Amino acid sequence: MLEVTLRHGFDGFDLDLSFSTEGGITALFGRSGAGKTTVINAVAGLLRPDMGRVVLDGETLLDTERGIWVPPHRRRLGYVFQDARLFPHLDVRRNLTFGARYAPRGSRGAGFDDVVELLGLKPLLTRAPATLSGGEKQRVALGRALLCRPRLLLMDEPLASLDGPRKQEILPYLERLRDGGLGLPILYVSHAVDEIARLADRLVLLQDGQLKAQGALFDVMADPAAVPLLGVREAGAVLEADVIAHAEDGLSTLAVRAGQLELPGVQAPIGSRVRLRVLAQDVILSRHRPEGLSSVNILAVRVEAVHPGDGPGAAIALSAGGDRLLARVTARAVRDLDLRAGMECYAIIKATTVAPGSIGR
Amino acid sequence: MLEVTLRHGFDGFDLDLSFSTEGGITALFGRSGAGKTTVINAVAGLLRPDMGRVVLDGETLLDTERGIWVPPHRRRLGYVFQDARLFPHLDVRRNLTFGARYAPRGSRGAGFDDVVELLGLKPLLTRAPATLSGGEKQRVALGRALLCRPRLLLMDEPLASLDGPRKQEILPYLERLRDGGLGLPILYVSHAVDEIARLADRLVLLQDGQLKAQGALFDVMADPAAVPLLGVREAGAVLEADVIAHAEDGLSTLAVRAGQLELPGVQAPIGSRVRLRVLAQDVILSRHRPEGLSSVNILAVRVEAVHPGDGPGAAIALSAGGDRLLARVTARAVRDLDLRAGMECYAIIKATTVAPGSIGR
Amino acid sequence: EAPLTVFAAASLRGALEEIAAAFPVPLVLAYGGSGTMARQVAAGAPADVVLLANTDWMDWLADQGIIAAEEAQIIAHNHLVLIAPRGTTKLSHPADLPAQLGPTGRLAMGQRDAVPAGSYARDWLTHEGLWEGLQSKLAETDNVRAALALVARGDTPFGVVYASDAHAEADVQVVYKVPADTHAPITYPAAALTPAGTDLLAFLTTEQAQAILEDHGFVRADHGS
Amino acid sequence: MDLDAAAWAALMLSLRVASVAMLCSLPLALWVAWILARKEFPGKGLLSALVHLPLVLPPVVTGYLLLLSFGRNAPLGRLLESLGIGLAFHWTGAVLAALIMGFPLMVRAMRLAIEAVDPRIEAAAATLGAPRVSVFCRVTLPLIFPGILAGAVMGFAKAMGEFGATITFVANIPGQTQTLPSAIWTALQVPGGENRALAMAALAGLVALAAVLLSEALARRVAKRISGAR
Amino acid sequence: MDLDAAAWAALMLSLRVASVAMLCSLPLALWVAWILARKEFPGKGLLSALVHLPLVLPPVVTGYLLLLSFGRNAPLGRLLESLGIGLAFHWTGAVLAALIMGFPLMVRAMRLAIEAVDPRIEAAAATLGAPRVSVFCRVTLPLIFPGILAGAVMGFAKAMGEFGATITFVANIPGQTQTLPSAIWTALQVPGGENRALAMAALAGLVALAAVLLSEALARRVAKRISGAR
Ligand SMILES: Nc1ncnc2c1ncn2[C@@H]1O[C@H](COP(=O)(O)OP(=O)(O)OP(=O)(O)O)[C@@H](O)[C@H]1O
Ligand SMILES: Nc1ncnc2c1ncn2[C@@H]1O[C@H](COP(=O)(O)OP(=O)(O)OP(=O)(O)O)[C@@H](O)[C@H]1O
Ligand code: MOO
Ligand SMILES: [Mg+2]
Ligand SMILES: [Mg+2]
Repeated sequence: MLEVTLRHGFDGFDLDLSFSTEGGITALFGRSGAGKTTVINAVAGLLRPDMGRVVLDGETLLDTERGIWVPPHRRRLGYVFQDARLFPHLDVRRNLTFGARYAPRGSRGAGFDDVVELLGLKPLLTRAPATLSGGEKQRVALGRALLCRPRLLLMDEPLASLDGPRKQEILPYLERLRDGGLGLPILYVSHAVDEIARLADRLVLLQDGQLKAQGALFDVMADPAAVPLLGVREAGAVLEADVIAHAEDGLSTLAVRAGQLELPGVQAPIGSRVRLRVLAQDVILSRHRPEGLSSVNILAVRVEAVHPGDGPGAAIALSAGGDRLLARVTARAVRDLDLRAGMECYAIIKATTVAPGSIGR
Repeated sequence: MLEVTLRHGFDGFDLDLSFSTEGGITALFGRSGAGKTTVINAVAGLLRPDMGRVVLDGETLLDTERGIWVPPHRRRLGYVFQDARLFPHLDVRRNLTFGARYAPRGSRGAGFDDVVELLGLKPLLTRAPATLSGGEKQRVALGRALLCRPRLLLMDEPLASLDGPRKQEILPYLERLRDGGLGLPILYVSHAVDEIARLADRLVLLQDGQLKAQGALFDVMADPAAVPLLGVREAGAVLEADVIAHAEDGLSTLAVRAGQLELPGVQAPIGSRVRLRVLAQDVILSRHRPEGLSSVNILAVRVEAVHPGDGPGAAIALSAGGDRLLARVTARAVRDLDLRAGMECYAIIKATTVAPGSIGR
Repeated sequence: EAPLTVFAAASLRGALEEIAAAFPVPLVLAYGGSGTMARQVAAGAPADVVLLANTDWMDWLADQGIIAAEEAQIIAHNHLVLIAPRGTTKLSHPADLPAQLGPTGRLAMGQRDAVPAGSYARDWLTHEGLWEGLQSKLAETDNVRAALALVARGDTPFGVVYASDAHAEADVQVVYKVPADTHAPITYPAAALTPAGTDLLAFLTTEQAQAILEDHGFVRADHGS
Repeated sequence: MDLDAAAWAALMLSLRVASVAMLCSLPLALWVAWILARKEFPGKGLLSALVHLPLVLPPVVTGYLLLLSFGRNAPLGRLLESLGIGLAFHWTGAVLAALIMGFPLMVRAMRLAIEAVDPRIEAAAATLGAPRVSVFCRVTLPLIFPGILAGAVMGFAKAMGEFGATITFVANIPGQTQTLPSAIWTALQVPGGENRALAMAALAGLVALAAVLLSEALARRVAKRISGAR
Repeated sequence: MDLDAAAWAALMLSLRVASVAMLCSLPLALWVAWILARKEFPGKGLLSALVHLPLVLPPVVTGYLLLLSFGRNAPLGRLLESLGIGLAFHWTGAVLAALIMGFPLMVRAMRLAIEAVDPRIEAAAATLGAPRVSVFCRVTLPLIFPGILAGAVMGFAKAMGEFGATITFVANIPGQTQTLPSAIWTALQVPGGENRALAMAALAGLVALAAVLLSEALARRVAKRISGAR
């Protein structure tokens, strides 16, 4: 649906990458200065790259070779800027409704009241942007982009200055936008791996302006090569699981491809499918099925690849009956256990490695 | 060391609070629009409140009753703004060194090279602020405030747009500032509970301009009344623990007052003291010591208070040999287990409830 | 020898340049409107001699006590003429003027109240009974030279100026000489403001200077009109 | 005050000339200001210098050049005359003179205001679907309102005070082209006319005072709306 | 070009007058602009109107009022004269006239620039320990540089072109107080003097062109530094 190829040079920084998405939510992840905003700006038409091609739903928005450049206002993209960029001379209501009149007749999209309700903007409608708090500004910017009825949402760290509860309200809404009748695709920049793990369908990893990995979220998150990019502490595979049962003691039983897991605090109803995030550092490997650990979650896995890291640890790619897992172990453990690709072993997963934010869909 | 009493009215928003700190890092926490920036602005002297008193280290910076108001430039506070507010006409180096000349002779503080190194600013020194990425701007703003040799740091969501690895580099530095010879006190606004749990010594909770709780981090985090303010999913006690042993299988043994816990992934050396964050939703209560759960962490606790929440759950304050814990259970569990203040029972703590970011100090 | 500064009405310029060349002491010639210069003289301007284009302002200077009334001396007179661009046929009678102007043509002249030449022109036109009818056909300028220029460029078909002005401009021709008795006399008074100025004042009435003035279309001082 | 019918007529004419000149030049000045603030093109410096020219030239020269261009014998003047637009010796010519003399002031004020607008705010409007013209009308224009106001006040004030170019181009015909400055000048040329001149100057000052106070009040209201103070 | 020594002398005098007038009024204009942009006080509208006054009054009136105040027979003029500061009929008086006539232009440009400065940036400087004066010098001043430049160019251009007030106040004495505009006017008084007048006007235009080009180049350099382009 969206194909992006860009090459652009700033003084001392070169962007050169190519990626594509299939709709849904595509996360752009990379360290500060990696080039995320630059990419989004080029897609929005705010930056004219030295060379590039951007195609959305078959329509070429940019092709430097063929001399095509669609101006921003005809791209119909909703852009939530990293800085809010509200119109200082308009009150909140007029900021929100600014784009409505440019939407094509009959186009569907978020309704004013819904957005105001979701983002808690009702008490702010008559306020001037200059009097809003940081988070309030960001919410208005989010609402403004949603209300212009775009065919692609560009979100540059849209939730960075929002509090936890507010995030928990907005994330499901974004999921609904993606999954609902509109199927609104989203290009989403975030530093929060848990947000990405929960939301994204595809993941594009950037480093110093270069593409380091791209693909389905499940694949990239389970890729040992991605560990240094995501951060050692944040790396970990994301799996899909079906909720099978809720027990009295608060533990729920979830089925993944390689077996069952018992996890606390799962809110989803029986029969629903959820996402689990298993941090690499919370997976312990054992060559033999551990005994006497009745309540822990153990899956039979096969080592797919051993990926030595920069530090003392190594990232191990595992396959669990088709699901992919990632484990981070010490170099010594690699030696002691003699971990090698193709080896069968057991992964002990601490039940509570499932981060709360990462149970979704 | 810092005493703050403020009363100020905006159109439709009233701030009215009073808190004090004893040095160290004081976190201001509250939802978007709670009044955090307003408080910091008043401390910095950028907002003249309707009524108020601010005393720092015995020096009165503001006293509306006695007509005292020290202008911002004589307060010597380093302010990291929510928006970076760099000087657009100065390059990064000159932004960083802007405040140096106003510091009193011989005052000690962060060194230029150290700060540049820590924040990775070397390649940016000759750049204009307009060309920086969001995270780069924030880092420069942080460096600028550090380099003015302040006697109190005011930080308004200083790490919101930084990536995980960068945060992991900066947090220990802030800890060193606090703990080092300078003992630089910090007033720190953040939405990230894990950041606060790791860094803060004191916690001030705001809601709609009112003070909801204040006190030592350990006390407030373990206060059931704070659960709705922190967010149900983020609430949880913070304990201090001593690292006793690291086992072969990656589990470490840590001693808390009421016993020992086995946790994975603890990096700190044996003998050091760390902070553990135990999410309330990851504590399970049992009236009897559970059997057959060999590897889970179980502490004998006493129920201090039962605090019904807004939703179906209840927050239970627990005392574990002097340490305080917080558990979130369903209302049904309260009835079934007949939980009451004074009751002795057992808390089952999933080993991995210790969030990675929260192991510190 | 220290030069003498002369404040002079702009319309005297051509003749004064020649007089300066003939005078033994170097002259600094500063031109301006009569009113402006009279006020400047009253305000202490460093002029040795002041030459004005009308007597009102010289009288005013006397009223102010800047000069003694009897010190003022008439150095020249002038005639009023009706001019038109070169090649225009002469006007036999002033009454033909409105018809000659046509529906859009205008009559250039100095501003009726502010510019002396304008006042004389008004007097004359009133005398001829043409004034009311010409109200909407005037082009009143801020000095008489501007009126001359309008006619020279053909912006207006006719203008009323001094004979001395018409004399200086090759692109215009006199189509009618205004009888001197139809308006107040046109006189150029001068006064010395410093002892050094009296020499120049005296020189202005010498035959040599009067001849130069006459050469430039002025009327000799002793031919009182 | 010692003001006769002629003075009042001059005041009325000046008000008319100044208002029309100000209103007519607003759009053009805005356009030129926008080009100078936002575009890079060869000859930009030249255009800017051209805009400043009426400041540099003595007003009589400007008036003289106007006469050369729009006089009855100039081709342009003849053309306009045949279209029924007489400029020389008409009050419309006074408008043109005032307009040209005030133009540099208006352009500068607006240009400074446009340069101060953050183009990223305009970019945000574009991403919301607003075509360039809409961005200009709905974002840029309101944001540069203080500059437009400043330009309008200066243009109006200058038009009220313009003398040299006006008198040279359209002459000084009482009741027709005698503006307030021309009337004041005329009064000053007559011995004893000082008081009348000063009375009329005071009148001009009062008009300016009213215009300035009005613009200050407007500007304050807009600033308050943006800063959110009530 | 057909330019004699008198014309060159007039040009030199005008350059001197314009430069001195521009430089002298800069600080005062900046101060007034700052007050008008940043302070609220009773009589602010009046001050603003007063600043606009030289725009509204016909220049000859301004010159006349100057003559009344600073003439050799006026008390103020006598006082200054006794202090060795002669204004009337001196080139310094031409400076004063040019300064007053250009003042509104300079103040407006600077005021617009100051109003566009984000006070939060200044607040940031204050929290870093900078006293008010330092904030002004190190933050505000560089940020309003385009406005100062615009004001300086307009003030200079206006000073180069000022005629009515100058000739009324300091007269038209060749070599002493005859500025370029006065010389041009004088040339226009002689039949056939048009070409000489236009040649001098062209000279004035060239000077303005140079000043404008210089200021545009400077402004572009500063803008580039701020936007980070090289
Ligand atoms: N105009 C410019 N001139 C020079 N360098 C620039 C310019 N704009 C951006 N850069 C550089 O390009 C790199 C990518 O910037 P970009 O804003 O895309 O980063 P980002 O990934 O969005 O980072 P962040 O998460 O901090 O916002 C940065 O190193 C930045 O300094
Ligand atoms: N000038 C003002 N006029 C009116 N209301 C204001 C003004 N400034 C702030 N407020 C309101 O006061 C409240 C507190 O604002 P403040 O900026 O302190 O919030 P905050 O806690 O910092 O929020 P955030 O986390 O979103 O930055 C908000 O509701 C805000 O809208
Ligand atoms: O020389 Mo005059 O004063 O224009 O008649
Ligand atoms: Mg960015
Ligand atoms: Mg805030």
